[in-house]
Amino acid sequence: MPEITYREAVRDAMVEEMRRDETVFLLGEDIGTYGGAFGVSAGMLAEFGPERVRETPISELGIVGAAAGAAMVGMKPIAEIMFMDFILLALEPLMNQAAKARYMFGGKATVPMVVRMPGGSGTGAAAQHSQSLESILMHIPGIKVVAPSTPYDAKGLLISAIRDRNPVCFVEHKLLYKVKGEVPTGEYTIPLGVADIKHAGTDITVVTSGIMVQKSLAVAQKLSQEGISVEVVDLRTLRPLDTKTIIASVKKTGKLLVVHEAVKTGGWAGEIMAVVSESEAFDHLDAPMRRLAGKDVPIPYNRFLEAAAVPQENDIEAEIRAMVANKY
Amino acid sequence: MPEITYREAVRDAMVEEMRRDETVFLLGEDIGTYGGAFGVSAGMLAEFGPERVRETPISELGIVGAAAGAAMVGMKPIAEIMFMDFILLALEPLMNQAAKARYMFGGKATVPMVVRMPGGSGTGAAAQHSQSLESILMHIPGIKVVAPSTPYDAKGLLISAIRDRNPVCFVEHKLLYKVKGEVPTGEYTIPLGVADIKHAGTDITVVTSGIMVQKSLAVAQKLSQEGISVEVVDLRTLRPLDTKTIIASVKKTGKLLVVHEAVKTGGWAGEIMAVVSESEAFDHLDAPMRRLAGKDVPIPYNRFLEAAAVPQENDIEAEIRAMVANKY
Amino acid sequence: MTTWKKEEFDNLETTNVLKKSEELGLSHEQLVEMYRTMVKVRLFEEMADKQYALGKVHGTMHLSAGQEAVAVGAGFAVNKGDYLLNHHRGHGHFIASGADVNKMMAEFLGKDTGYCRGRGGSMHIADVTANNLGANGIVGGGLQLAVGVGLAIQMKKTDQIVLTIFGDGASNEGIFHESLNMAAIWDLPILYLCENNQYGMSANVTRVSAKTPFKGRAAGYGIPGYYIDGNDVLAVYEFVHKAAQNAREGKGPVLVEAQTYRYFGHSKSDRNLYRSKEEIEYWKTVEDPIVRFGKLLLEAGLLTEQKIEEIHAEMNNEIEESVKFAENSPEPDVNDVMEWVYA
Amino acid sequence: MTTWKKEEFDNLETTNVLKKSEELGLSHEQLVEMYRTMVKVRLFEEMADKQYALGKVHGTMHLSAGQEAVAVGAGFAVNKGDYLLNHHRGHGHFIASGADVNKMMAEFLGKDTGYCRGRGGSMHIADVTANNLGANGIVGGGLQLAVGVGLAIQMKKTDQIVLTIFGDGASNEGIFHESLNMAAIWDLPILYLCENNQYGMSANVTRVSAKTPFKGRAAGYGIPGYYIDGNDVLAVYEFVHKAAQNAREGKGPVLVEAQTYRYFGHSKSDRNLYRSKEEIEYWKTVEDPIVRFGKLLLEAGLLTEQKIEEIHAEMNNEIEESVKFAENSPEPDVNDVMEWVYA
Ligand SMILES: Cc1ncc(C[n+]2csc(CCOP(=O)(O)OP(=O)(O)O)c2C)c(N)n1
Ligand SMILES: Cc1ncc(C[n+]2csc(CCOP(=O)(O)OP(=O)(O)O)c2C)c(N)n1
Ligand SMILES: [Mg+2]
Ligand SMILES: [Mg+2]
Repeated sequence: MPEITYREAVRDAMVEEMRRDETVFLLGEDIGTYGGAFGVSAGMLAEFGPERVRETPISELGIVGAAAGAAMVGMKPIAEIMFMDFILLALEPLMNQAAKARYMFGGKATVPMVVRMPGGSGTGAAAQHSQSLESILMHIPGIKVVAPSTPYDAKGLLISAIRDRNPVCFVEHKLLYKVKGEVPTGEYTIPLGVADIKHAGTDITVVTSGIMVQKSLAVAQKLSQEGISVEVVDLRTLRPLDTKTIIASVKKTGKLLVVHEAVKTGGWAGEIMAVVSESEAFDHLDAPMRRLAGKDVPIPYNRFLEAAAVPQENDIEAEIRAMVANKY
Repeated sequence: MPEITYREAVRDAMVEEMRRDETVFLLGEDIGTYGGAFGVSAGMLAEFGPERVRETPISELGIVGAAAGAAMVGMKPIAEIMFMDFILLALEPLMNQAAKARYMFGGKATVPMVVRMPGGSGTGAAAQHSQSLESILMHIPGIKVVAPSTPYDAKGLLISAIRDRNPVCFVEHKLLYKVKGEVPTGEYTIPLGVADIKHAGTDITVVTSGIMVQKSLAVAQKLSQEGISVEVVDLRTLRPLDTKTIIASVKKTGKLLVVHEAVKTGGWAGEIMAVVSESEAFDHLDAPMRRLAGKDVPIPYNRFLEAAAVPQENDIEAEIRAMVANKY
Repeated sequence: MTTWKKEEFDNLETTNVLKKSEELGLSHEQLVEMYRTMVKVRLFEEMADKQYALGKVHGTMHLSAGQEAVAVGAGFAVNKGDYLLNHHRGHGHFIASGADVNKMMAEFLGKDTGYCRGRGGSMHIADVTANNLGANGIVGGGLQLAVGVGLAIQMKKTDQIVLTIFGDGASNEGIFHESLNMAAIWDLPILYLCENNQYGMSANVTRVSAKTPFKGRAAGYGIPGYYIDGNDVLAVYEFVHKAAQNAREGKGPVLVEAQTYRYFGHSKSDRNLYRSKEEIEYWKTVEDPIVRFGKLLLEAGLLTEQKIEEIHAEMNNEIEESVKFAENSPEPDVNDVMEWVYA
Repeated sequence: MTTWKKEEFDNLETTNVLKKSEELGLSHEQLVEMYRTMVKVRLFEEMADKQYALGKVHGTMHLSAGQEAVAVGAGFAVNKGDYLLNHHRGHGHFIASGADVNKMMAEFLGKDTGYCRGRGGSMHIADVTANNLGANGIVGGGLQLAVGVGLAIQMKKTDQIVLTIFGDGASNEGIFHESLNMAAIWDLPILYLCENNQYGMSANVTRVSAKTPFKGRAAGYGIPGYYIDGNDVLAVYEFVHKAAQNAREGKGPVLVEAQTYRYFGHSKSDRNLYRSKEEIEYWKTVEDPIVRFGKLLLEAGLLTEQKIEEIHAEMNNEIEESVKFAENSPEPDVNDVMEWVYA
């Protein structure tokens, strides 16, 4: 299989679906000649023209609102919000319109749309361009939330997201864009709502997503050499949650660590713990469930502060060691 | 002490603070002659005039943005968002500006503002006027979130919120407006971040807030007659969380039920469970932690469906009975 | 007392329906049908109010009595396949677009036979299969969606248009700006119909909008804007039809602001403290759109007093039937509460 | 090639600084000071670019080289106590408002001595104590805050104004509309300065804004709007000063759109594919605001070639000092990462 970047995988999914289905189209800021702020849609304007690669004014509410409207009448828009932080300008159409139309209208509307958004810190872009807001999106009934961690997953999940009949938020961590991985050419899909055990293990379950999968995997590999067996569960889809896989893993290992970059308080780690607590896995816990998450601060600009604000590999390693050593 | 309604208690707090401190002012839609959609500010225009009871166009983003701007230069605005659902139009100024200004500017800005917002279901207002979105607000570092359950708390907490030097979201459940309770005339404050044990008990801890406190209390009183001793912890402030009180209560009872109206997935029940799991209380748990929350649906219009969408007293009662009987 | 600015209207007052209808290509039957529909809307609203007063409605409602000429003039001026995106005060728009009052009343009463099977209520009536994309509880909500529907039409190359109806109050939401700008740069087939009933809840339009009429704003986007008498049903028809034509021909969006007045309070919590009884009375009598149109039809000999009574009786009957239908309809099954969150 | 529409400018081109400065009440020293400040901005931006290229900056930046006349003309036209709310491309505005380049460069390099102690970076420089309420990473962010600051001024009855500077791209955000409407209905002392550098990232203003110049939008709110040559520093001074006066006298907001051009890419990821080399070259040479103003000052005998060189050397020195200051400054203490979330 050819190795391509995560960025290319996302692009390939869009390009292939646009070739296959003429109702699919892109809209967003600077997605044409510029190729999007992160170059994801580079070259697509040339292939598909300005009608299907619709460059918008800087109007996030309008972009997501337009996507919802187009979806309601049979199109399959893929909206790009340049930075996830700006989705705060567009939560109204996402949450009050797109997510609810089907329900409010008694099942008679369908809103098949995707909102792609790069999130996360690590680029020195500071507090208004570095957030991880997926916990907010997860709290919206009617919406699905996907956050792939590898190029392979990115392509397969995005194709599924585009074909899904519901509004799907597709979260891409900026630092993943350059990550390379094997990706088949041509069509394949990964079902939404199915987690992936990226590293099997027996001592502890790490439930995580996005960039933190990569960090957790590095730790898991390192620790495996010492005989510490870490199971890394990559959620891939945050809503709907693959509770089965989570529960099965925790039953097996007896320990749960949730790792996310989003700030701790009110973050989705709590949801995972709640799911475990409400399941038969709770009785299999042999230690308190723990979480490692972003500090409760806006992301600072300075590179050292920025790194200190979110979990790093050594934090994950230390936490796993402590949990495996039954320190809690 | 005189009995007044929750609505009056909120109004009294605003009126008294505006008399005391001329930097306090209101802004929002229809807050003047109309008195606000729920009549909370009735009569205030007459006393304070249109400059301090500033009636705005229907521009939620502008309202919260203006509040933040005014707060940065020494005023203490109280913005009213007519229905909590509309805060989705104004999360950008709340989260990207008000919450972060102090941090981004290296501690040099202060943003003392309050955003009041009626939330919750029960009035047949359907999916776009009935949400409980406090879990989203709780996930914002830099913001405080208050949700009083009684007239007494409402007044004391709102005075504290107005005097607080940070942006505070003040969530008022619509169904509480008519609730009456004893409230002292004149000034008193309740510190933010301090929970209140509204009903002491030993068998189970119910952590809850807002309207669900009232429902939980009714159940607790009923069950106490059967010798089931329920401790109802009213969080009052959702951020910062009074983890001490939660932990102490769970240590005492060994059982935790979290009850909220907000939809379950991604709701703040998970946060409470995470806090308990990470604390010494975890070892005192003699049953899995459970939550009772709004169903993962938009709030439906029909009254029976609407009632079915959020926890009712009988649901709370059934859940407590099951937990106390060690059914899980 | 009022913000009525007759001298600024872009329409000429309809004084002779025969002449006007000929100009507009409307048959005499159509004129009577328009009248009948206006009466239907009025009676529906009055009945809705009554149902509410009887305690049969759990929820809220926003009645459009007094604004019938806007709904009906617009409803008749667009084509059947055109899309409708309207706002919370939407009963009239639906009826004018041909909606079934039985299903509307049933929805209003929260019944399973309602348009939204009781999930939506008055504020969210929709009939997506009939290209009626729903009323909206969010002020400005339809303005967002309109852009996407316009894009879809443009890409599918059909000759449809989007009629989006919103209030004067909605014109101050940011989305008004984003929507009109996008529609203008892309020449989208959107007809922005601002139903200016002079108040957004308690806020008089002149207090919260920097400048009226709103056609000045349209000019800022380089699109046509008209300010018309929204109580003159043929004037509404004329301008909406013209604007629809413009949009349909690929010439882009148009803003039509129709001046009218709402009789009932904003919603049930409204005590009408922000306007005078005289003002309401003036509109109800001198400017009532149904009375005005009726008079013109009488003068033209297209209606008689007797025929008018018949129409009222007929429509009254239809509305009463709708209540019966709604009352006899089942409540939704509570066990289905989780249905239709996802497709 | 460009959207420059000289014939539409509301200003008369400055051709004789002596005459113009007399009209404007500017002393010769002030003129030279303006020139000096423009040079300072340019050199700061070039140095910022260099620092970035050297890998010393972790983050992003938006450079304003080419736009100095807007920053300096405006900065000199307002009073010291006035509030500033600007946008991401803000270095020039800060320098023109008298900011300390040491603290700016230190912030840019993320140091503890920076204006925001390394928390904010280039996009969030602020000096709240000096009424500089910060650049903003959110397009349109300053427009929201401006309304509240305007309200505060009005309630406190001071004679301050708010100068809010934003880009052409920001004019399409909903908040532009909400902000201008509110400022207009309440006559807030806000000066809306749109720094139209013809692109919002890669989007040419005429492609994404339905109609330009933006004064048509101002007219929609009934407020004065001007479209001026933003590379003519005295024209900027003149119109901003006039607008500030208007606002200060309680006559409400004014929109000034200053046409200019950005030399560097939007940010570091920009490969300038959306504009031609010739276009950039044209602006850098024929229209460069520093060259233009320098020439006028030379003609007027207020500067000599030698003096110009001296100014450049002096400013260069100051900027190089700022780099040294920044480099020698400590990083923030990582243990303080949780500081200043709450007051
Ligand atoms: C975003 C939002 N803000 C506020 C409201 C509350 N609200 C409902 S209708 C209304 C007034 C709307 O006025 P207008 O647009 O003129 O329509 P009208 O009710 O007069 O028909 C308000 C403030 C809302 N539903 N949505
Ligand atoms: C709400 C929001 N949307 C998008 C962006 C990304 N972005 C940053 S600057 C910019 C272009 C802004 O253009 P303009 O307002 O003309 O300012 P300029 O950069 O030209 O000075 C964009 C799209 C942002 N920071 N905030
Ligand atoms: Mg209105
Ligand atoms: Mg620009």
